Amino acid sequence: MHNERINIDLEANKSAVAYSIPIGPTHPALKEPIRFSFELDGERIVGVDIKPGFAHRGIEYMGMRRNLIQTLYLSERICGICSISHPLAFTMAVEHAAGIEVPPRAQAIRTIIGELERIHSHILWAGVGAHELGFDTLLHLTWNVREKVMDLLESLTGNRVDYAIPIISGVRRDIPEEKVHLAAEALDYYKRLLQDLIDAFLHDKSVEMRTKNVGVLTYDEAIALCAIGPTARASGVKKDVRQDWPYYGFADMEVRAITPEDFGREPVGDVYDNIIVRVLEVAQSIEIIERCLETMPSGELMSIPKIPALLAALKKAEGEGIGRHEAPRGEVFHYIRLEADVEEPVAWKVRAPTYGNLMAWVPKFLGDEIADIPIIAASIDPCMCCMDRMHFVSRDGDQSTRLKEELVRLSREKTRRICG
Amino acid sequence: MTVSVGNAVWQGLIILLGGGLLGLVYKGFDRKLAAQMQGRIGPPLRQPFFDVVKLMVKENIVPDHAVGWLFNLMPVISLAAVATILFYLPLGGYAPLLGGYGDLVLILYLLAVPALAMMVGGFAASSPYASVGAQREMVMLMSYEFPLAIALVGLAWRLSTILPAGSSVFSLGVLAANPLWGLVGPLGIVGLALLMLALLVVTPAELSKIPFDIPEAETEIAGGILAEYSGRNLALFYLSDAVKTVVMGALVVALFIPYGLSGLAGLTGAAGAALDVVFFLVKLFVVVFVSVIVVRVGFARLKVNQVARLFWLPVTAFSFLGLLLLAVDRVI
Amino acid sequence: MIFATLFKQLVRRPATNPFPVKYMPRSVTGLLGKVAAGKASIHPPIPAPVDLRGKIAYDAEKCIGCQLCVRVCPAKVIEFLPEEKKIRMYVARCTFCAQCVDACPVDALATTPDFLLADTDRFSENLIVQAAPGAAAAAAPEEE
Amino acid sequence: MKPDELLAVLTGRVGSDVTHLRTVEHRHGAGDHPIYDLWVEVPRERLRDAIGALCAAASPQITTISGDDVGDRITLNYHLNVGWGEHYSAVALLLRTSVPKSALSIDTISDLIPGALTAEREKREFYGMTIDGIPDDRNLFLPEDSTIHPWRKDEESLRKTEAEVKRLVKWETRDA
Repeated sequence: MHNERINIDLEANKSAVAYSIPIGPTHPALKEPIRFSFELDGERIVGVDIKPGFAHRGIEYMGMRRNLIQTLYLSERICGICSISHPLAFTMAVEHAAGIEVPPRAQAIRTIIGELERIHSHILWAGVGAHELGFDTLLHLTWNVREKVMDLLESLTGNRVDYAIPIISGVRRDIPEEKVHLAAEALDYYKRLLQDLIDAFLHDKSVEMRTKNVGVLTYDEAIALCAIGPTARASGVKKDVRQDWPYYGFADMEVRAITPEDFGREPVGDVYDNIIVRVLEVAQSIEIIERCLETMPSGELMSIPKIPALLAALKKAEGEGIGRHEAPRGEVFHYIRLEADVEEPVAWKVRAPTYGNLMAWVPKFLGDEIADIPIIAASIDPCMCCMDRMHFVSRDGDQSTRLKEELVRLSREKTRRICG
Repeated sequence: MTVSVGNAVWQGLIILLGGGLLGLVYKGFDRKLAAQMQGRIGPPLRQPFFDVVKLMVKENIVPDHAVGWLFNLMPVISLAAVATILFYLPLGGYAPLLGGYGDLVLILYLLAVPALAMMVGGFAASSPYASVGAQREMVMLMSYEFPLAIALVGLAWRLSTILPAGSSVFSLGVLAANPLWGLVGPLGIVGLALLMLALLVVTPAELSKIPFDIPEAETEIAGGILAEYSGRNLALFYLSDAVKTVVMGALVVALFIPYGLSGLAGLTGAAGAALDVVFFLVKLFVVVFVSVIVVRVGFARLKVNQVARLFWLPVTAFSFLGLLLLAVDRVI
Repeated sequence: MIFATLFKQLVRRPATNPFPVKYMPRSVTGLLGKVAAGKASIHPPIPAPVDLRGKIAYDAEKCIGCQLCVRVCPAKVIEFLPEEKKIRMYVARCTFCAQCVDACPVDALATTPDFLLADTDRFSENLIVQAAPGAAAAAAPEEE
Repeated sequence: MKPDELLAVLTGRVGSDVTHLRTVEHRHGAGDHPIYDLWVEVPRERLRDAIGALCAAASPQITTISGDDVGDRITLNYHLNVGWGEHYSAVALLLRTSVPKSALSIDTISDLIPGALTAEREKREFYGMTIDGIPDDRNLFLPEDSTIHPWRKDEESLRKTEAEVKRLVKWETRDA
């Protein structure tokens, strides 16, 4: 299982290094703070150290001080892009812990919104990837077509991000008949667009030049380092929660993990394979949503429709549960423990996809060039704010206040100096 | 040709100012059209002027570890070098101001100076990003200079075989006055087309524009060479980039499409000259549009080894082939 | 081929919505003054869908002061005023989940499609939802 | 892989030290097929054996390690995804072990599953525990020089932070 390229002990190969270059915590290639220290030999990367933690906000800690309904919306704010994935996993964990059933129609609606989010997330990723390659035109064109699914989500849920749709025991809004045609229209739009996406990303010479055999994660490495989501699937690892452990609407349909083989390419695990998987998953999501819309069961939306009753039931609940959801970036995992007569969760652990793919970055970077750093960093579709959730500014509250005052004083002095 | 010193200074100032203005206007078009092609509105056409003014009033920061005098000197050298080329460029029907004092080889040297200046400035900044950028600029320079030199020398050599001995074939004025398209056979025309293609490919590299913007590569090395530059210094680099765009465009126009409309329209005097100047601007715009704007929105950034390979193999091969065809054309 | 798309884009309208104006005006406050005086116009925003979750509307008449909304609000937007048994909402902190609307047993709260809420003051009149303007003036701590 | 088979794999190596807590069956959609959670507990000395047995039988994916401060002990839950790859083939396994606060240490499993390193480093810094044999014992998320252990419920230095947060919340209302 072990491969010589997997080098956990990064300190060991620092000796023969020409120079090092820091990328982050803030850098134009990174949309969110993380620090990479690259050891370079010319343009070639021979070592990498990753230091996350700059976006820690203490969400689990905050969650343990709020009741479960408040925590639900807190979980939604773990990440703005997968803003349905965390609530879905969270509600699943709570429902499993408290033994609450979810009506079939609510399950279907959760599935639909989750898959719509996958479409928008993958298109967003494609744009970011293009930007990292210096191909801003594709960024603007892809983000333009992404508006369609954002508009659809807005009209279905009421919000463009942070949809606030799932609630423990069901969903908050129905998809009525008059809105189904909106969804159908948007899906048709994306079906027509799919070939353009394939042409622009998979058949474009300059994209191919920059992505083939760049950022390779082999099959064995992907398994050993527990890579998840499209990152793992690009290496040919058929891992997909919707397939292995089908939940909600996926239980009734046979979702297959998409690998580059579906595009007729032997999986290499490079950035090009990542693009293949994500583009094909857009097509897969369209199919899933259509299927859900066709076979949407009728019935109620929440098994406990009254909020006071729900709060009471949650307060009484005692138990532990896990929730899993295949987010666009990979599996989201929530563990929760509830105690009777306590409104807050007693223990809450969130595992976001980037956390799982953190280790996979190392072999992807090694041996490639500086020019490949942005696209490799982007290839796992990282989301630091998902991964980092806990932060303590200072051991001493007073110290941090002084620090702030110091900064204000310095900047004022500088302004005076410039203005003369 | 006798030009009084006073006159020369006046004309020189006009050319400098005109070149700078034109450069910024073309930059404005570049941003606007690129935005339009990307489905955006883009900044107003006068945005580059705002940018220069803004940068001029901003603080000029020199990093603590930088070699101060080198760091501050390089933007000036860069702008001075490209501005000097302006004096060697034929504008419409006008002969270049300094046509008698230098030739194509000098232009070739002057064109390399801004890149060298940026390189030295990058190393002087002593930041890892700037150093990586400077190394990349070095590789770029070595890659595109060769096909560029072949194209320019090839043209001059072919002209020397046609004009009477003793003509200054390396003078841009002479080259522009005797367009080769009509003077060579069919094979020669194919050769010329290949040389023109090579020059058009070199243009975005010379200007460090996508797909060849690797020394600056915003997403990779955060602006590279320019990472540490700010305020006035950055404004000077910005201006020299703008002027260089005009210079490269005008070079292509002078070498390959130096034709005027005044003869065709039967206009003489001031009207004819004005028509030629306008036509020159149109030609300049077309060249910049084709070789810079469209290319920059239509490609992803290449890697440094890919750039080197591109210029050393296909582009050099193209220019050699062009040269060969010109030679064969002379023999038959 | 991407170039075909690019050239088509050259003649197409840009996708960007030019709201409120296409380019930055020379003076923002000047423009806003002109718009208020009816001398200039701005491009309208894209129409919002009907059931957009925007600013919350509050009907104090119906409110029974049960504090259920205070309990479920994730952002602690809602302040309970014990003397009047009514609530006050600080919209600047609102996350627009509308859970309070779902929780309200007497339908005193409702969502509106009003989303243009940018302001320089978190406590400006537009960003505080409470019983009625008259009551607000009485409750405001002006004597401080 | 079915939960019974998975349990058999574990008992096969670890024997009677494995406590089967429960098997949970969830039915989603039309309810035709169940999906399973398996919850088991092993003593901390046998954790490596249990993980080793799983590695020999399948390629387990370690999802994360969650922890729970329950007074004088810390419960560690190793969340594993076993048997992935086919339709309905995976079981969400929760492997529980517990560590007393008096001897807060556990053996690393990152030599068996290299992907566990992130989770182990996180537990190390957030609970202040020792992971024996961990190849990289630097802080991952917390600052390099941090000595507080935020997930410990007996962490005194967090009281101040909490008071500060309360003060901020109060300050935020207009009348304050």
